[in-house]
Amino acid sequence: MLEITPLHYSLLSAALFMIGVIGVLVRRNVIIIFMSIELILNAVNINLIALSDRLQDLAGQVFVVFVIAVAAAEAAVGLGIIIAFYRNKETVNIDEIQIMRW
Amino acid sequence: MAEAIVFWTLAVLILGLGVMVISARSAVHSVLFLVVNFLLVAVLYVTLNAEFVAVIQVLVYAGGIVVLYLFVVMLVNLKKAPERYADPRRIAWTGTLLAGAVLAEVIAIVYASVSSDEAGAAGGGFGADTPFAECGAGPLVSCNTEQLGWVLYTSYLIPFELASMLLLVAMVGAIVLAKRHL
Amino acid sequence: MLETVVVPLLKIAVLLNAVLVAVTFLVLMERKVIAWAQSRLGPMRVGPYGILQAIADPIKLILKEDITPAKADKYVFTLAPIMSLVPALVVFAVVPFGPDPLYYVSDINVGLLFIISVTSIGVYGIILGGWASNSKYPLLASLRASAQLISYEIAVTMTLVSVILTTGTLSLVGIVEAQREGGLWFAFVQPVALMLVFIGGLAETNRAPFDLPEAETELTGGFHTEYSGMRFSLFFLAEYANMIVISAIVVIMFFGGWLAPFPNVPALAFLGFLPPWVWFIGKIFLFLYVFIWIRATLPRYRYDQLMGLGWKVLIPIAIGNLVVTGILKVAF
Amino acid sequence: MTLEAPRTSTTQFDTDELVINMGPQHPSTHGVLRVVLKLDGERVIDADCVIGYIHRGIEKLSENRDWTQIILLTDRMDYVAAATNNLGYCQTVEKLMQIEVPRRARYLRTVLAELQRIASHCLWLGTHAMDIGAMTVLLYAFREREFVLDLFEEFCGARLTYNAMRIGGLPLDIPPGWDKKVLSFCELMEGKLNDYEMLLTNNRIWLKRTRDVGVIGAEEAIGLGLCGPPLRGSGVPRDLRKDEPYAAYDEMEFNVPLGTRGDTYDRYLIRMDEFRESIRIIRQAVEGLPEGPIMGKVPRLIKPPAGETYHAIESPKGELGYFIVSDGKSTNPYRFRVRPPSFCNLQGLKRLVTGHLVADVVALIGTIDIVLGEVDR
Amino acid sequence: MADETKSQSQESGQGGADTPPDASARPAADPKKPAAAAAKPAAAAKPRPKPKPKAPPEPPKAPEDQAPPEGAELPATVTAVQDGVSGAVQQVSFWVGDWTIIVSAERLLDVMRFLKADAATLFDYCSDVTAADWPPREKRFDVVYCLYSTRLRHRLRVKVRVDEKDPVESVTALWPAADWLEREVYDQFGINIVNHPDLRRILMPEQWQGYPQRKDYPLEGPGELLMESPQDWLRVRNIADEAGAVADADAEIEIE
Repeated sequence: MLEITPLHYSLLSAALFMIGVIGVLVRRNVIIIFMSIELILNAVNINLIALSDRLQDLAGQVFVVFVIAVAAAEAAVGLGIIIAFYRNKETVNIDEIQIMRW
Repeated sequence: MAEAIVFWTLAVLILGLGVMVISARSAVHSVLFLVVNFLLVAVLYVTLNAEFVAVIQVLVYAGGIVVLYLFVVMLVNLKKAPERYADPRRIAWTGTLLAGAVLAEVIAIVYASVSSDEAGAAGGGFGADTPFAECGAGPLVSCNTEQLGWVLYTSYLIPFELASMLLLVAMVGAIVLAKRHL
Repeated sequence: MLETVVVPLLKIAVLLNAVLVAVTFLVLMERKVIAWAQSRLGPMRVGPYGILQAIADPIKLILKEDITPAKADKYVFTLAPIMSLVPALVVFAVVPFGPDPLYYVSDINVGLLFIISVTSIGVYGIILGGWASNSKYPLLASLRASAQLISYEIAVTMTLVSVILTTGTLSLVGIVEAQREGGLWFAFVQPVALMLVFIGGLAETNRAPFDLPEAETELTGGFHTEYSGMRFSLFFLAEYANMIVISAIVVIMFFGGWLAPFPNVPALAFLGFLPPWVWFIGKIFLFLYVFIWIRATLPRYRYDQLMGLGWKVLIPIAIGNLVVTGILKVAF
Repeated sequence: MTLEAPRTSTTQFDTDELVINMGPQHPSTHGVLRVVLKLDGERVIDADCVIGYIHRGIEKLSENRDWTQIILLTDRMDYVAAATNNLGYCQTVEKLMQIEVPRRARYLRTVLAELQRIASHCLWLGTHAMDIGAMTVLLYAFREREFVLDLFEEFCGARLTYNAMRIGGLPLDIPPGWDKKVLSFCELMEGKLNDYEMLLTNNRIWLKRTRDVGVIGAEEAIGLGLCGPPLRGSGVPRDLRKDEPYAAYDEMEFNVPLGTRGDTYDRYLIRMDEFRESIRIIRQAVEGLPEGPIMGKVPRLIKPPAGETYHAIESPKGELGYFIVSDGKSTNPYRFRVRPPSFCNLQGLKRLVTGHLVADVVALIGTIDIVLGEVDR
Repeated sequence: MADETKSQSQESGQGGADTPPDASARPAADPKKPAAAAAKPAAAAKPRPKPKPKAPPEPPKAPEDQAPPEGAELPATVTAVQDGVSGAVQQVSFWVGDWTIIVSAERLLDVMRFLKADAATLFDYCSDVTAADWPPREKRFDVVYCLYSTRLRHRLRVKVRVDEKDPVESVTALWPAADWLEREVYDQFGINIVNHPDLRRILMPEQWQGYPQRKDYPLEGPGELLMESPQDWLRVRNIADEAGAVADADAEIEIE
């Protein structure tokens, strides 16, 4: 309990991951779903950083940088889609995002 | 001892805020919790000797991406959250159960891997059989900004360039999507 | 224990108090300087030449009624000014007032990045303050503010990268030391970068001519329209603390921090009779004066022109500056 | 914006419009003007002016005051240019009664009207610049306005609502030495004008904020009934001082500055030039001030014969017209109507702001130079 | 529109005056019904201790349009319109240098169109639109248009005589400037202007009863009493709201 091992980080990561998954599955607001995805990505990052520290290998940190870059790209495009969708249908309810064209 | 206190505090806060993010009624509150969550994750990175990543986490994630979220939440200024006009419990249980299953699976895998190399594990964990396990004495990756730069621009140059291309594409895509009249 | 806990805590306490006091006097200074620019006297009633106005102002702000609008989001409404002020104060943790560790709380190796990242959190205070007021003008202002801050942050960060290229370090102490060793302030090495950072700094602190988020003649005060009393004074403090931060960054990056002018010219060595922190604070106040001077002189930009300036002028110049710096760095 | 149920229409492709109320309590509406702005993002797609917040019924009140008492009411319309209002009213009644005003009184009236124009333009300049964010100009312009107010105070004892004219002439002659002070003020004002211009005219931000903002062509400006500097800014050479000379303007030499583009910057330049022209007129009038009486032959009981007339003068803000009907029986006007220049100019605001950004709205309210006391009367 | 508002004003004027505790308000309100008042001396017989309210001035009986002096030459603008729109000009008047033509309300738009377009007149600028009220007259209102030509630099006044309900064509299509001016005329006189794009009250509040510039508008009475006691004011407002006749501008603004 007092000695913190990568196992703890992994469990923390897994728990955060699960919270993210619940968010994606349960919420309807697309924006909150996107935020849940950010949580999932963060869970992964925690794992990577913890292992990078443990293994004394910078690859983990490098990957975190990439993940952040990807998250930025995802946020930009995803939010762009949300805005476009909102303009059309005035809703951000995921249940209504079913038509593929408008 | 100190490390443990920090870790447990942070872990509890991070998870608690994570729950708040997905359970907050107002989307703006969600974003707010998300920011604090990311800041705490950044603190966690600092305890793991990853200052540069921590700063990037704050700068890009908390200062950039989440602001974007906030922006969109305000733009899509809804009187009622989508949950209000649909049955909220329709898939809530399924979703939670499903996520629980995922968690169980992940934990099982973690424990399986731990027990599989329990024999060689000094501190109990991964990679005890990797060559890096022995070189943990020196703080190789503390104050690592310069090293990180080296690695990023040498071994990971192509992924780095790819990431920049990705960002460029995403930028153009976002503008195309969001701009009304091009 | 003494070294690791008590001394830094003491330093932090002293620093925080110093910053807060400096802010109150900065407000007085602003009122006085603008008054002089406008051929009037400014505050004259409280104390000799109105000096005690610096104390009267905060007392007035604190004693005023703190109103929360009925339809506001109470928690966020309270949180927003705090989120605005805290980053502005946290930044001072890495600002070196002098060469040896006594003068700074910490010298971290990513000091500059730390400052940039922490100041980027400050935007939340403005956005959330505007949103939580549940009022249209503040909302409009906060949307403006977020767009403005994010845009100018890019330009400023890009420009700072070119300075980092010159110094090769992200530590603030290291940057000043590099200027001492080079014998030349970076203002002369990177004049373009200086202009960009200063203009971007004006924009990031929402000062005239970029004070659109709080343009009182358009948006009736902007994001803090609905604020009053203590919470308003927190926003107020944050703005002025940010001014000090930007001045400090400019001084550290381009004007040799605590160094006396031309530190390696022997003829000017006598300038060293002033202690380093005096030089540093003196230079900061010089820049604060420029901030105020600009406010008294220039009209305000329009929102689209502001964004145009940021994206179409400053960012391209910043990128160009970065490329040129890189080329020169490789060539020599 | 309220979303009761998920919408299924796929026709519209637009974000919601934001309706904001600018005013009646807003620092840049120059009084209690309320502009209901419909915004798309920051762009104004529609504007509706709501006025009447300080409607005091001056027109109705005047029907129950006698002819001299009304001068006092006209002070309260355009309260930053009270003397011009007095002048317009007195001249209308003089026209109705066919009273000849002595030359000295006409000259002095010209001086007062032009001083008033300078004061009014000072206030305009200060507030206009303040709206756009140049706060120092406000203080400078008010400083110079103070000099004008001092001159008026010396002349008639009041600083804002002068009650400075009488039907048939002036109530009192100028105090000794007043003309010297006026001349030295002209001297001073010319220097200060250069100060203002140095701060604004070539200031790039000022140019950016005013060039091509609120452009209106000559035809449209005439159609909208704009008057004064906004009309001349569009290049229409209409200045009542030239076209229908009154007071002593027919004996003065001055130019009517005209704009070319019809944008906010042109209107700014025109008013800056009008400062100089006013100074020129004041100099001519003061230097050529004739001796003589200051009051014409006015019957003791002012009671114009039955009839009606419309008479307009060029106030600092534009065509200030009075339409007065006398029934010939009572000692008060039967109908007293003011054609307020601010009212007619404000009408053009909707046309000017549509398509511009929120920030331009304040610049445009500033550029048409309204006084709500006059709009609402 | 004018009728509706008037009938309401009667109802609510009474309703409002009924309820206040001091009953003295009632006699003040009664004789001042705008429609009936016409030339009645309203101030007579008022049992109130308050200072005697000013009665509307005794309106003169005859209209006040002086004929041009004998032998005076009509200006080109007047002759042009007399020739161009034959029969429309009922009368030409001249007084202290101003020419006025009086036209019939039906032909107003024709005349105005001609005045704006014809090369001899070219009245492109509408200085002012206003009105005057002569209650005893059969057609009690004079609607006055002050026109100006920025090119030929001459002025002309056009006058139309109408009764309360007679429609007056809006000239907004010819001169956008007339928009607010006509609104003011409607607001202050209750003149029935038709085909105006946006005929709302302008100076008075949307729910105001009566038309203040009419000569029979009580100088002291329901309107003033209502303003003194906000409760009554609210009550009148509610009555108007319930009648559904009020386009509540505020409601539109309140939406998020």
